[in-house]
Amino acid sequence: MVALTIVRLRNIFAVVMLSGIYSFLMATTFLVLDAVDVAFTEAAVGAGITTVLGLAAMALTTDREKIPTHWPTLPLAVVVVTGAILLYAVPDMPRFGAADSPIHRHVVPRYIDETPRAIGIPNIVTSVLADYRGYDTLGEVTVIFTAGVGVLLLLGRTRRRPKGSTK
Amino acid sequence: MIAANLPALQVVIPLIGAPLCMLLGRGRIAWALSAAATWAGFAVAIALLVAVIEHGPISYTMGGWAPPWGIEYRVDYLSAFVLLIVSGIAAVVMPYAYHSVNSEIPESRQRLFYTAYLLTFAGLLGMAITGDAFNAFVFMEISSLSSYVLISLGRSRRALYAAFQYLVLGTIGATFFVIGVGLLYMVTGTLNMADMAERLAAQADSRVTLAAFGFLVVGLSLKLALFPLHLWLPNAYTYAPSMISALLAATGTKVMVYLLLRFMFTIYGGGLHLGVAPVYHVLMVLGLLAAVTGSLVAIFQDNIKRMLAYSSIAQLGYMALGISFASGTGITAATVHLFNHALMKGALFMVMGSVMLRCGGTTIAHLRGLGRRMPLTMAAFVIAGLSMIGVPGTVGFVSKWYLVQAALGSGFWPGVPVAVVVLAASLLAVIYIWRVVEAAYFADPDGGAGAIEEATWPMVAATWILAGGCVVFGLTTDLTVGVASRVATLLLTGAP
Amino acid sequence: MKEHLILRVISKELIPFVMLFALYVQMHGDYGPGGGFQAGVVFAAAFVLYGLVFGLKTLRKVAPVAVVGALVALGLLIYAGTGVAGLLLGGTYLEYGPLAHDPVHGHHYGIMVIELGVGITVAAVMITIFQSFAGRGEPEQD
Amino acid sequence: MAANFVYVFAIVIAMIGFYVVIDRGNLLKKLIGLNIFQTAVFLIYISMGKISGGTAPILYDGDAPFSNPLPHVLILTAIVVGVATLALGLGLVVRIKEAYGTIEEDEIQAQEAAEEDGP
Repeated sequence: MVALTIVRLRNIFAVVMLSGIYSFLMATTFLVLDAVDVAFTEAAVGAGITTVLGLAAMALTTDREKIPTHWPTLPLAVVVVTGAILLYAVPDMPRFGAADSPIHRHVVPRYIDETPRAIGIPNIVTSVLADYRGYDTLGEVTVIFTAGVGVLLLLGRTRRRPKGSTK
Repeated sequence: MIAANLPALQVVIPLIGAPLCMLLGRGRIAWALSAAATWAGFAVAIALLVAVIEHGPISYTMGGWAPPWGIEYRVDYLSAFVLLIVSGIAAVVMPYAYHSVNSEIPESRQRLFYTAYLLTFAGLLGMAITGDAFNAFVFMEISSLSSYVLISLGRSRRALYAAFQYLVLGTIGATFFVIGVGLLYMVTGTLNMADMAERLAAQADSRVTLAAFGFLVVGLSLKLALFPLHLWLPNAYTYAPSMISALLAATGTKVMVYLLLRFMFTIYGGGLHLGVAPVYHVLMVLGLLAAVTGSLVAIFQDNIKRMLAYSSIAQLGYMALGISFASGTGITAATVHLFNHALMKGALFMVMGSVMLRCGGTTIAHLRGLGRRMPLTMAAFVIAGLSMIGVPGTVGFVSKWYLVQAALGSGFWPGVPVAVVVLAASLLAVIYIWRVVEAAYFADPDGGAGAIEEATWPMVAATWILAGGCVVFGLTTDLTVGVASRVATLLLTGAP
Repeated sequence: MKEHLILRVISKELIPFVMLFALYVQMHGDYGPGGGFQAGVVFAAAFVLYGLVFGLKTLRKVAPVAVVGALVALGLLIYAGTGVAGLLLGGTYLEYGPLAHDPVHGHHYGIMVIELGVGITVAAVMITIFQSFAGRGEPEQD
Repeated sequence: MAANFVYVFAIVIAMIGFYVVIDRGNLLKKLIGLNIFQTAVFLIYISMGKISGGTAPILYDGDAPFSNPLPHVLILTAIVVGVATLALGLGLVVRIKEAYGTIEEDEIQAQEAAEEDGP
């Protein structure tokens, strides 16, 4: 519902706010689905950072969207086809909530069995994140690092400090 | 100890180099640091390729967790070859970069510029070496995000818009890729590529497997700019800083081709038993269309960088074509062309960077009479250009030879018509390369600008390494074709 | 917003608690939900709040751009360096086992150190991003 | 199909987001669309990790089955990647606004076309 409204609205301020609400709803959904860590992150990132950033960017640009002049045949077609392919796959997906689908039987049981013994911490998400798949997380930090470097390059001020001065 | 950890070092060296560069890089140190990291990466890549040729595929476990629980790095012929291409081009670009970047990027930003460059490098290497599907996504984003930034640093304001378009389309591509990986994970329960391939056999008739295939192919095609999903590429390559154009044109899309090969063949085993044969037909048609339209549009470009960008689209079409035959020769052609195209496109974009440095622009008008003023640089253009056309004795010929062989090997229909179209597209390449040669050698300079001279010697030398490579590897094909044909066997039969 | 006394007083009271919560999330990631990333975000939020209430200039004094920039790189170095440490101690990259005599402790230490790296980078990047965006809005002054 | 309504729901949202990305001309709105699209994809991942009657994957006493932690980990990473992309995209939008004076796609393209015809 919220998502639909975002499509319709032309006032960017409202859109940014609504997308914050959308993230919050998503976070709640994640919570219901037992993904506590993800819910926490989505709430902090989606509803927090994204909204602040969106508002900041909006303040620097404009808050009205122009009314489109064309009828969106092609984009609509692309979207419908993409959605259809996904929907086509749904009937063959493992039943929602079933404990015997492949992802629960392969790989993961070892994480759950072994974590308390080998790593000694109770939060399995943390143990997988930081240890078993720690390399992914290194990549994740690098992505954040890249974003920082990128934003500095794009928006940072180019003040020349006199040579020899250190931080 | 170093030998045992080579696969990790390959990516970790530039990855650690990036924050170091940000911390310490003042003035020349930034350049020196990234050059050191790049060359070390190149050395590691050579060592890896040698090790693979001698001892077969290498598996390296991150954090000591055996796959599929941990993340595995897997180096076989294909990944070692791609690593060599990426790090080789990056290594050659570095000496070139020094003057080119000095003239195009304000000094206060060079520190971060090189940081971002190292990140792109690390990301490209990470994608090529990893044996984990999700890890590939993470590194894809590292390289993409940093290249969006690098492109946006071009001098014209259009670089900004080009980077934004690339960001949106690139992210859609990456998200499609994530959907595909997610669907695969759903049915196999694993993220390790080798494990996935094994377990997928039992899921061959699942609709999820099929849908995943679709999303992976479309997502990667978007990333590798397969016609008609190429819209981001011309602007991105045209307005990026010269050095970045050279690096990305030579390596960026190649790594995506690599991932496509990985997923289509290593994981899906060619996928033909899944009834995805139509995908190959579509790929063939799109490849042909790309080759023809890319070359045609290139002819009408006034800006040479843009012309080269359209030519890249055509060349990527050849690669798609090679893949679409799903035969030994076809994959050999596509793989060898990865290497060859990196050489020639790298050289061509480097020439344009030199022209940019000396003349301030890269339109046909800027090139008038340059044959006499920058003889070495323009001679490199001619050699790489001949290679682009596919003249015997150059690498371009080698690629086309195998491509035509593959086409003819697939029977009269569609083999012969495809071969004819490939040759026709080569004729189009003659036209667009000739336009440049004509302007450079047969047109009089537009008076006035008499101060134009040869680019600095590191730039010329770097350009010539690649241009020379076009000839050397055109004459001796043992290394390139040798590895490429082993890659083809590996992908088609699964045997190393 | 510099003239709103109530706002200033309340946020001054609030900020230490936000930071404390961030530290809790950072340290408690092993046991409950949370970890370096979330902690970094919350920690940065404290600075963002400070910047919003007291102005960007004051924020720059508390968190100078150069220092924050150095922290961005430092966090990633801590993480990647932990990997190298595992490598030097005879394991593979990012193997935590060799970090302590008892492998289980090694894993625990490893996770704590890398989470710290994550937290530092994330917080520093978020502050950087905020400063950059906010810095664009006001006229160049220095 | 009925049991998998979560997936259908996620797919519909994803497609709404996707539509906003490719159709809308406002660059800011494109980025928000991208965000919606990605978050919906995250929902697909998280849904597959759920086990009916399961609990969050944090070890306590008790023997309820744990929901699958691996998708959670992947999505944590993906969320971070998403926000990094968003930050960069917004940075670009701000710069585009400064350079072109507008963030509407058709106006930018019109300006570029005018440049090309001119000298």
